[in-house]
Amino acid sequence: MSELVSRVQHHFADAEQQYESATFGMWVFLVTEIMFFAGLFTTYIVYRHAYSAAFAEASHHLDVAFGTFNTVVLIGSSLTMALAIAAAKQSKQRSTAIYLVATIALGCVFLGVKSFEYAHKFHENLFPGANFVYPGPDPAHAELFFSIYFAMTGLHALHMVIGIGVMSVILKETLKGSYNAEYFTPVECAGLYWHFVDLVWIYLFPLLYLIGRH
Amino acid sequence: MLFTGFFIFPKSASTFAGEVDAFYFFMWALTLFFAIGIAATVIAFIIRYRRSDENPAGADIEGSLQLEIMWTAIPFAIAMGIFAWSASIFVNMQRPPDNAMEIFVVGKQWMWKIQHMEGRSEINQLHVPLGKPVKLTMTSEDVIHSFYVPAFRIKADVVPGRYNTTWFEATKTGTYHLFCTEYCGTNHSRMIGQVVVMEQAAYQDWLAEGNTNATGIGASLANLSPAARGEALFTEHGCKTCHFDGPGRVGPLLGGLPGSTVKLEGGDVVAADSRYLRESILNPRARVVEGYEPLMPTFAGRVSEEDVMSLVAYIKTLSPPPGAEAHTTTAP
Amino acid sequence: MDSHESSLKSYFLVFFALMALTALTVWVAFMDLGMMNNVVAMGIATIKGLMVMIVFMHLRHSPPLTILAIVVGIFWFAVLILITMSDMWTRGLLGFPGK
Amino acid sequence: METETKKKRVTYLNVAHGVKSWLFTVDHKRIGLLYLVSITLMFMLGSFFAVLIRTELLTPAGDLMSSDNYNKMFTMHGIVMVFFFLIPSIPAVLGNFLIPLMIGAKDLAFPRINLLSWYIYVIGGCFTMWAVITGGIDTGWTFYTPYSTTASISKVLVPAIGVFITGFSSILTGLNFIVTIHRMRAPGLTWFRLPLFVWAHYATSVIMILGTPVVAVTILLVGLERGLGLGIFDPKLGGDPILFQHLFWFYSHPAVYIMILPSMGVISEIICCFSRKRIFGYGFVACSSMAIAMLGFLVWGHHMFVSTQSTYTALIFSVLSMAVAIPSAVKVFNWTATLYKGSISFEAPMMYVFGFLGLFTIGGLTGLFLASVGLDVHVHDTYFVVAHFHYIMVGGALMAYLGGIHFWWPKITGKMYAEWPARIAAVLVFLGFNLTFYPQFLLGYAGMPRRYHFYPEEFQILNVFSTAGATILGLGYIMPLCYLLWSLRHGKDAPANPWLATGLEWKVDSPPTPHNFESTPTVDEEAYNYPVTPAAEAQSV
Ligand code: HEA
Ligand code: HEA
Ligand code: HEC
Ligand code: CUA
Ligand SMILES: [Cu+2]
Repeated sequence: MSELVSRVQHHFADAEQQYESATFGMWVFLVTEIMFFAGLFTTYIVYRHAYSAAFAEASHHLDVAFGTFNTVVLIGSSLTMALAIAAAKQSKQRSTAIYLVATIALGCVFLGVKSFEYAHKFHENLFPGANFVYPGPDPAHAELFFSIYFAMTGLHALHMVIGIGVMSVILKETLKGSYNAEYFTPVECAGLYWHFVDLVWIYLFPLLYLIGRH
Repeated sequence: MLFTGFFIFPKSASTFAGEVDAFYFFMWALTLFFAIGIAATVIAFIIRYRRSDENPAGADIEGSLQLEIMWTAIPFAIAMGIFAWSASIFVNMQRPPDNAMEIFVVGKQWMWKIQHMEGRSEINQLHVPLGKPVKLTMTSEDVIHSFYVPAFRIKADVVPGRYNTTWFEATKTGTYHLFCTEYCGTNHSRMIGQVVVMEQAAYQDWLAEGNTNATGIGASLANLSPAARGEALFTEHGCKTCHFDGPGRVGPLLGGLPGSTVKLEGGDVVAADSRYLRESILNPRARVVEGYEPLMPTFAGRVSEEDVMSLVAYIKTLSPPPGAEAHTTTAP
Repeated sequence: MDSHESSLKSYFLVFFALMALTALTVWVAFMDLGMMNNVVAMGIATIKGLMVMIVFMHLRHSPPLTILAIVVGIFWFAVLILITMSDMWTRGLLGFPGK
Repeated sequence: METETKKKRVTYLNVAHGVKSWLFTVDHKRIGLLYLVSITLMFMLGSFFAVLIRTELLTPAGDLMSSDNYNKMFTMHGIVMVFFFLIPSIPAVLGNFLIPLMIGAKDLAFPRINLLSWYIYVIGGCFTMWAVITGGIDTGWTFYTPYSTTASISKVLVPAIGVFITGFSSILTGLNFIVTIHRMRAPGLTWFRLPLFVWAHYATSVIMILGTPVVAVTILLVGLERGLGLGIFDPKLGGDPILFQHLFWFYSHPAVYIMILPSMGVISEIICCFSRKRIFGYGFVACSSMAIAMLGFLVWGHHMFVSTQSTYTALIFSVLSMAVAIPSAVKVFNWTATLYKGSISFEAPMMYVFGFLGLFTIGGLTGLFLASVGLDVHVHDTYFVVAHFHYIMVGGALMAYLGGIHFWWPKITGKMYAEWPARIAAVLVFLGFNLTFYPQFLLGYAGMPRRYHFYPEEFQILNVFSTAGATILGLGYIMPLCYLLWSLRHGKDAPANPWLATGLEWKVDSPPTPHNFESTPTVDEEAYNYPVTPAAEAQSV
């Protein structure tokens, strides 16, 4: 009981108010994230509308296999994350930790594949800028596509990196035994963030990899 | 107008000036009406209800639905009125009349380059005839600029990579300011010039003088009309090697193309406006004509914005090949 | 702990559904449906997104306020895109470049 | 007797001492003061640039500095004033200090995030200062592409990062406010019993969290384009500079309401207090804040009427801009009506309110000139626009900020400022302000473009007026700086409720204790239950 009370910060009336505030706050933060990506999606849509043929053509230079693989990996990590929260809610600290490790590992796999893809694109001179060389027709608009591709996936990857950092802290706290059935808010919030990152990818994948594939 | 020419008012020298000024005066009247009205009410209340021993506390008033409705509805009606009036002025400014003469304007850090159809070109000066609608087709070579003639009450941004249009009809001879009003770097405030409005006859004489000191724009092609320059460029850049009427032709015939619609590879249909023509020259692979191979090389970097304008002007003079409707986009 | 069991079950169900939809969206992308390709791709993504939100992110147990926040976010997302696109759609309609 | 007890009382100011106790505080009141200090410094920096601008413009020839330097002056003036002064001003200082007090909470929902947001602000500020010191930036505060991405010779990246970072400070503040207002209200404090100041901040926060991320990502894209060579807005690749403007103004128009809504909240509080009367039409004033926040997102294209945006879209933006004026009008009329049958007195905060009413009305109505498409073609990017926004931002928002600082000064510091100098300063600010900026309306219509280092001679007379006005205005700003600082040592001790105002913040002692309330208060009355008679006041304490 005293353990429980000390978890409630002084300015909250009770644990419930604290929990509700934290999760609501997290959602509001995710709304700002939606708007953050909204800017990118708008950019994408404007150019895709203007240069649809060039975009479809350029999209063929991305590898669907990698994209699909990463989608599976990321959705898998969402599952392990959800399981981690469920375990934390039941004070099962060991399985929480295991699921968190799995989530982090899957996140790293995703980033690994992504960096491999990036390296490949650099190698093929498909990174925009002075060295950009594009074999297909309409290189200018293809460069635009790759600019957007790198901006969107880069910012998504940045979110992943931050997520993995957060997750590591949560993992450390879990191992210290900080969470239990009464208090698991940080795990829950980290989970919300992680699922959101997954959600963004669910849209990025078809928008970037799957245009005009037929 | 009463104050025209007084130092706090710009000269007015176009058909728009009167309309815009009238609207402007109306808006000030409205502003003063509300500002003075509110100030007077506030002052009256302050005097009448200032704190004193007899008046230690305010009355208990919650509000009034009627008043709220009134002061929502009336300003709304006024605002919509303002919108309607200003929109009518605006739409007029957006639509050059059909009989307008065209002049090309290219902005670049930090000068205005102007090309008349009859061949004369000038820098930081724009000569125009009195009483004739003039349509400006404008673009920029580097960053965004904005073409502003206060005396005409017109302004339009000059944006790299695309065309913008504006028009005016001068009503008074004289010399007027030309400003760049979109911030464009170091000498933004010196990217200024003059608009000279001349009697029509004087304008014709001025045109006939030709380019006395051919500087800047295509010195070798001085005094040619854009269409003539375009023809020269058309030969110079070898456009003819592909766009000619004969056997072995690889590119589509261009006669009659401007203003028509083009079917593209992939099924889209686009209008062949100047934007499309510009793109066809600078980035031909962006939109490939149905039935053709994407063989045309890009001319970006090889032709300047003025060159493109000239080429387009030349293409506009080409007549459709006999027998073909509009122009042939069918492959040879 | 009944609710716990059921939520675990639903996590796995959703996971497999997401896998299936991923496969579906890749498969459909290689078919020629014309404009419908985009619609289908986005439709599938939206179904996937909703599943993630409702089940993984516990939206089904969230207070209405949270749902309101999300709706507001998505609404403004749409405002940004639609109004910007309204410019792109209507450019040049007047028949003069830049108007 | 009372001063005796006060000396021993533990307040948020004397509960701990030393630099560390300030830099690591999580007390919303202390964080508010940290903001007050840093924002004041930023205001001085911005004013310094304004002084240089106005001095340069005394003569048509650019004789004080080079064109490049002039361009940097107005850019940094704009960036500092908008992103580092006015946007955080009222929310981060007064909002931070007052919202928990007003809703009967012990702190904001996330005190540590609150502190974090101050640090983020400071880091962003440092980037900007670094940019200032190492050569400045010359893109205009609007960062228009392709100038900012390709042509500018200045270090665009550094201040862009500064603005990007500071954006998160704003986002976190907004997030904190929203959660706090939703979740931490005292029992009995229903939505329609909230002070209008809180309503205004709620609306502001909504804009902050929905708008700021978009400008953050936009600036980031500019940075990527400049730093890494991505070509997102590059016309050479078919990129669209107008798209940048859409994204920029999607935030930056609503941002002007981030600046004005909190000041409208301040006005509502002060005007009720000094006319000892409840606000006229509470519900309408509260809801109009929300209406402004919502409609404010639909009008951004009015900054782009001549930019090659399509004619149809321009017309839509124009008509929506007309609509957004209506809730502002509703507020102005309700404030005026509040005075009716009041018991009006003229303390300095009230003087600022009167100034605000007049200047905001003129500023707002000249906004309608600009929202009128046909007229905007002529006045866009001229001094008319400069005059419009200074009328609202300086004449409106800044006046209200000063009014609010005076009004809550006794609560914040526990000291009374000197009344007469404060009144004189308010009058000076009003007069100096009008002399500075009214001539700019005329200049603008006469055709003087903004961001002009050199200008044609016929514009000189009005520019001289304007510079003269700025001198008076500057004096009016330096005065409060002096007498407010003076009051810290020499001012009379402030009672809990010096103005006999309603609201929970006046029920606690001045300055408040570290945890605001001994026990969570329960609210059983409507907002602005005036009059507060001295007798009733004595009872409640
Ligand atoms: C706090 C800041 C603030 C606020 C609140 C406003 C409020 C408004 N602004 Fe302003 N504006 C700026 C800051 C602000 N603006 C800035 C910084 C710029 C320049 C940016 C740049 O380019 O650098 C700018 C530029 C700007 C432009 C672009 C000009 C141009 O570049 O060409 C336009 C155009 O529509 C505009 C319109 C409006 C309108 C309609 C309102 C309305 O919200 C005003 C509503 C208020 C009222 C109308 C007054 C009260 C009403 C009455 C007393 C009743 C009578 C009313 C009626 C009859 C309707 N503003
Ligand atoms: C909150 C916002 C804010 C505030 C408060 C101000 C305040 C002032 N501004 Fe500012 N201004 C902007 C926001 C603001 N401005 C913006 C956004 C722009 C557009 C930028 C752009 O184009 O990109 C702009 C542009 C702008 C211009 C146009 C420049 C141009 O286009 O070429 C001018 C010209 O007169 C000007 C003048 C002033 C003046 C005289 C003040 C006065 O109110 C200042 C009064 C203060 C003093 C006179 C000093 C008082 C002294 C002290 C407090 C001590 C300071 C210490 C030292 C001097 C060491 N401003
Ligand atoms: C190597 C051959 C070649 C040269 C040289 C060439 N073109 Fe083309 N052009 C083509 C081909 C092939 C097409 C059709 C495919 C396409 O649209 O890209 C075309 C299309 C065009 C079109 C669009 C026609 C339509 O019907 O929509 C225009 C306009 C045009 N060219 C102008 C020019 C100009 C101006 C030049 C010289 C500066 C030029 N071309 C040089 C081969 C060429
Ligand atoms: Cu060109 Cu300003
Ligand atoms: Cu605006």
